[in-house]
Amino acid sequence: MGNKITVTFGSQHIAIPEPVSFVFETENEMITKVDVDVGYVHRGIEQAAVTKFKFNNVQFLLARVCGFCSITHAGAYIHGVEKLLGVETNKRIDYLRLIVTELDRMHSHLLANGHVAEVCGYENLFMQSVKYRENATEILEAITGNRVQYDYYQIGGVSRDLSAEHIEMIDVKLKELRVNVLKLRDFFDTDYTFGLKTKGVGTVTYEMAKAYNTAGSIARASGLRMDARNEFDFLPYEEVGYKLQTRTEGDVWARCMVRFDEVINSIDMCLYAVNNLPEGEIKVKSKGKPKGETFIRVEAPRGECFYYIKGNGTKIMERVRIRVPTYANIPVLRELFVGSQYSDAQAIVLSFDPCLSCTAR
Amino acid sequence: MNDLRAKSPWITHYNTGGCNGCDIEILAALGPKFDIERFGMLNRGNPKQSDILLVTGPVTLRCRDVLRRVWLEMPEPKVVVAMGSCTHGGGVFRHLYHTENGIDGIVPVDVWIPGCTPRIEAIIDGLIEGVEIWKNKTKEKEYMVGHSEKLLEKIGVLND
Amino acid sequence: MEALIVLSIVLPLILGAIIVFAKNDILTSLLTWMMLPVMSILAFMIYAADLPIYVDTPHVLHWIITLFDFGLLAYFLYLGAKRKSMLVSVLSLVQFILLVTVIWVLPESSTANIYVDKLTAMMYLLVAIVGVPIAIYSIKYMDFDEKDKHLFVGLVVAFLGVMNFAVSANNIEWFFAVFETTTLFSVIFIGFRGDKEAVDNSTLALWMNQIGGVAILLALLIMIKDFGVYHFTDLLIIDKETMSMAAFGFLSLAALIKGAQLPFHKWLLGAMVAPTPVSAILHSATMVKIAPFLLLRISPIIEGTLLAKLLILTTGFVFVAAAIFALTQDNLKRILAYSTISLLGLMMLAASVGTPTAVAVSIMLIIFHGFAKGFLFIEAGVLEKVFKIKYLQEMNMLLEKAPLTLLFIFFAFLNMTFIPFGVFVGKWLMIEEASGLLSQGSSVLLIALVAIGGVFLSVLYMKVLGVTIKHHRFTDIQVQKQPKTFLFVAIWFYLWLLALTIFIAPFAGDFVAQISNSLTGETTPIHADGLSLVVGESTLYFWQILGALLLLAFIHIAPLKFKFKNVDQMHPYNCGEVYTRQAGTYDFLFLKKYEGIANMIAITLFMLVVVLGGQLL
Amino acid sequence: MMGLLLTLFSPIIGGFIYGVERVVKARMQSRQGPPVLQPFYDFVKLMQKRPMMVHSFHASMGIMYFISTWFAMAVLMMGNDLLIAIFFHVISVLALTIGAFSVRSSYSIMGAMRELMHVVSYEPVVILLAVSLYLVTGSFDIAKILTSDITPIFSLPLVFISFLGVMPMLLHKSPFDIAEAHQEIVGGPDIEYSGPFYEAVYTARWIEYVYVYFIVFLFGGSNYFLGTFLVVFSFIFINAVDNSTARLDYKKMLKFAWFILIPLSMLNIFFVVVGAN
Repeated sequence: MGNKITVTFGSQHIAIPEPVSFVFETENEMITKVDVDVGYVHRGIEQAAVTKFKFNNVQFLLARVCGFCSITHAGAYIHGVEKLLGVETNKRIDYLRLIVTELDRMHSHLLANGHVAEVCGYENLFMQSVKYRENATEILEAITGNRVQYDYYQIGGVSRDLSAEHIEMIDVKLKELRVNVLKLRDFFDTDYTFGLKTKGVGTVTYEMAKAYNTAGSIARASGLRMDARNEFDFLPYEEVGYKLQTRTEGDVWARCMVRFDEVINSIDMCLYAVNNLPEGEIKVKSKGKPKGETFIRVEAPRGECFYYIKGNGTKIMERVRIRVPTYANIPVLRELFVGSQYSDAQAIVLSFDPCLSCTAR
Repeated sequence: MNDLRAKSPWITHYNTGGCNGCDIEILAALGPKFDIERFGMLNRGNPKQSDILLVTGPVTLRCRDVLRRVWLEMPEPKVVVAMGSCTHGGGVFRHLYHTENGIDGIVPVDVWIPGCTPRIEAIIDGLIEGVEIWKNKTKEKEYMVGHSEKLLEKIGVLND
Repeated sequence: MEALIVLSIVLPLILGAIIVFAKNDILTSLLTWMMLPVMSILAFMIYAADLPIYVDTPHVLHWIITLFDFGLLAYFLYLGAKRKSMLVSVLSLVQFILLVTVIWVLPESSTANIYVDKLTAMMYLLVAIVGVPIAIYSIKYMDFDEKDKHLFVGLVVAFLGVMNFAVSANNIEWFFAVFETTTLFSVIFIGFRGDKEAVDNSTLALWMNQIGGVAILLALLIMIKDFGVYHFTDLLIIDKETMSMAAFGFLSLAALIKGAQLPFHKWLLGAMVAPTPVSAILHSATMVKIAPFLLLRISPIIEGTLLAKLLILTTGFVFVAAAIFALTQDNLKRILAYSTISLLGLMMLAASVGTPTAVAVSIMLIIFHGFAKGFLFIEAGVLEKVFKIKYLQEMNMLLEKAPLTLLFIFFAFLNMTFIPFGVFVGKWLMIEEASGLLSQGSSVLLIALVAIGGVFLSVLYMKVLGVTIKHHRFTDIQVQKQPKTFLFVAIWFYLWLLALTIFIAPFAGDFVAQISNSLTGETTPIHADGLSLVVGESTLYFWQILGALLLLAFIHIAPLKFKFKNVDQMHPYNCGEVYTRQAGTYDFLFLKKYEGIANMIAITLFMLVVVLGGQLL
Repeated sequence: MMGLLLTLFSPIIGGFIYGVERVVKARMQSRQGPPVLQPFYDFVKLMQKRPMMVHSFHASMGIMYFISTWFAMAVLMMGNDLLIAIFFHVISVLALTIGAFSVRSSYSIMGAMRELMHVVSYEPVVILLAVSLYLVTGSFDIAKILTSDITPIFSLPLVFISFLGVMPMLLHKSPFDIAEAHQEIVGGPDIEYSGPFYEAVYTARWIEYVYVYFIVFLFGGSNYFLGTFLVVFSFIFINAVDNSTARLDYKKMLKFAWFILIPLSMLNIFFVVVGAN
């Protein structure tokens, strides 16, 4: 029929930096059908991890699965390898890893929320989000030496230590960031036009979230109490004051708000961790080759990231399998589009904070 | 005139299957702290109105033809800035079964920005370098690497 | 001169009869082609004569027409029985009774039964210049897989005579007879193809128009009871102050129905099942134009009354609503029908306002709408027959299939809304006039309705144009051959529209203003200053007219002729992908659910027109 | 004479307005922003690009958009009837939308369709504005409005407010940058233009700035200081709104224009009429 318009959204599109292709069929801008193609970023990382790299180098490859959650990917792998090798890390290492992981979450969440604002046509809010996010990246740079791809995790430890000056600086910056994030959160919470664009849009109900097995902030925004940090012991979250953040609305706005709540929780955790940093070495010795199989669940910024690794006692791992949160979220995302306006589609996609390079690997 | 022109480079960014790290930094470069609009740079997102193609990623096979099309849609004079290690021959993804080992086999590259991830200062520097090259380019038509009618037909730009 | 008038009424009827009975191709062509100069010259001579003219008719004619009336009603009764339509039968019976009553109480009158003033002469001109080419067009059109060619062409030709008769009737009883005759013709035309849909639609048209007939008869009764006169010219000289409006309420109701205003628009929409020349002839010069014509006749009487205000509200509402609902359609002919309904609303609105400028606006719209709509419908017919295109979505890439037709459609659509074409000038004058009225303290709604409806129509036309213009051919465009007759008719309309537009200032300032003067008896503040159009204090300069015309001329000729040399072609941006994709348009189907509400509002307004405006309470 | 000069220089004036706007916008977003002359650098850049087009008609419509916008500007400056100038603006919209419709690109078509929705939203308000100016000053003649003793803004505050409401629609500013919607349809009607052809569209937008702000200027009547103040005020207002709102969808825009702005204008006209009698 002549009233249909097929709209391609991606792979090269300004609203999503990653190559992903949605093909919408719209009638009067209302989406009636959608095709999703997430395979553009497939590079064959799982294959490379078991053929080309030694087990003690794989984390550098896995960090490049995704720039946003590089630390969680590398972390998950290393937690697994440490399990296989039987390495016991000390408290200081755990705390340092936690700080960096949470800082990573902060900058990822802030950018994700900013990006939602950007695709809603709220450029100013995006700029403010990016501006405040710089605090987090500056801290990361100070700790790890790089802004985005910081190969901080190493088997048995971390790559750099935190000095007293650093701690002081981090403390100041985090406090500053906390004030700013609260300000931003208030903006997202109360802004009228942003609310028009996001409230009640792309609602994932509790039942849907459960039925489609969603992960991460999408699940939590629908009231599903699930978080790998809560359920799987990979870093000492209970000690530093972790709180599970949920909401019940399940729409685009709720997802943004959940992210803000998590950012604030992360800041609190980091502040606690930085100020109560235990003494100790930053690296423990490890010996041998990984043998046996194990699985790891970690909470990436986008949700639960699941690793299965298997070693056979050689330098090369036998299996590295990754299941990432965005992949779990794509089915419900498809479901949401049908019946919503094309002008809301971008906000819906970006509110899922999709990470296609994780998804396709 | 070319000096005036150099003050207005518009950017199209295409991620050919990288890890997002570079894309994050590009977004950050647009932000208030680095603000590349100082140099008149805008992220247009539309190749038809852009001058600089900022490519990240190691070029997966799926993205290869898209990259070619996007490049073809840009009117000359144009420059290609390859950002990040992956674009330089694949980086950590070199010789994986689904990557093309960098973009220089696909489109002609003018500037390479090294690093994984490049620092924003490096990005800005690379872009400025690109602008310097772009300033001296002319309207003359450029051709793709391996340009042929057959290739054009294969990527579907001969007849739409 | 009387002879000429009689001739221009009778000649088409006779020729039509000859064509029907001779069944000869050459004769048909000859007679129809011959009509074009003959009718035009007749009309010009009548227009140039010393108007108005009263034509005295023999008394026996009166009885013939009365007899004809009864015959017609009997036929309608028969149709109602045959088609098992309760409504048709009941309405025929009601008319029958009313007509008997009317004839019972009809007083003697010495006023002439045929009255030709400038307005009538203008309608003659319109019928000759717009109507006859459509008859010519229909000869060729019927050659394409249609049956009963001679019958059809003969009916079309005869219908022009009926139309001429309708606009010259002074006696309202006669007017009723012609009104019913046009109804008869519309029934025949709409049911021409004889399939079920056609018959159903013609029955719909029948009963709807019969309501108009009932309204006229009621008006006639009241008129005779209240004033004892039943001629238009007699009504005009009655003292306005003491007049009761009941009769005019019913007359306007008849006009609203004939003018296919919501909710009676369905009969005009149903007319699209007939061969396309029917739509062309119904929409352009004849049939629906009776509606604004009738209101123009009575506008000096109803000006400024509550009836006029309610009419403004009703027609203004239809103007907006029909324009909005046209957006939801995807059949070209239906879109055109909706836009006719909408513009008829504007014409009647202007006629109801009744000031000299408003009357001029109404006349301008009748003329230019006639030309443009006739043009559009014949091109719709060409698309249907030559290119087998009916729906909007099939009109994609029309440029590659039918570039010349596209050119004509483009031009006609531009004529319907854009500066400096006639319909635009009408709209513009209406807004200016309404603003003038505003400062005297009324009609805030009037202005909003005119502004809003006009915007919707513009958007509608731009949407349709957008769909038709879509193409992606990289190579040169081949002009496909069309039958010469089609081409001649198209070029005839094109040149007339172009000439009228370039000389719009003299045309509006002299021709239209004169008619308006003669109708209202006041001086119309429109005059031509050289080729610039002056309205009160505002001027549409000739450089503006010419500039706009050049811009639009380039815009609508560019797809055919204009080529950039040495510029590379590149496929459209599609996110770097090459999906097969549909590029349709919006159909705004969600608006359809408001159609019921709009109909309800329209019915309410109709009631108000009759009850409050007609002072029945 | 003044009118002719203003018309001739309207692209340059508009370019400056756009340049200032970009700086103001950047500052509002706590950025430094481009130089004020940035639009002209863009102009020079686009001029030097290799021309590329989808097909000749599309490309020529870009140029026609520029010419007809400029012509509408000339009519506004040198003609005497505000209404006619407003209707001339529709011709430029025609050129833009027809051009955008003519390519088989969904973004372009959606942009054109949305542009039409813009027209539906702003046009009635703008016509009501012209009518209300006539009501107050007694003339559609721009020269007469600019020399009349009455200052229209004092009698037409609500009309001015509703015009402030439609200005984002006319200038494609957030919250009503629906037709452009860079993150949704990548510029909408302008998407397929490139090089010198895009330059025409880009420059036509500058002329629209002058066109729109000149209509604001009319509210000052013969008090040119007030007119200038209104222009500056509306400039700042539009930019502030642009920077503090998200983009709405076209249905919300239509509802806003139809159920808030048009009644507001009509109410004002009604009050003026009642007050006069």
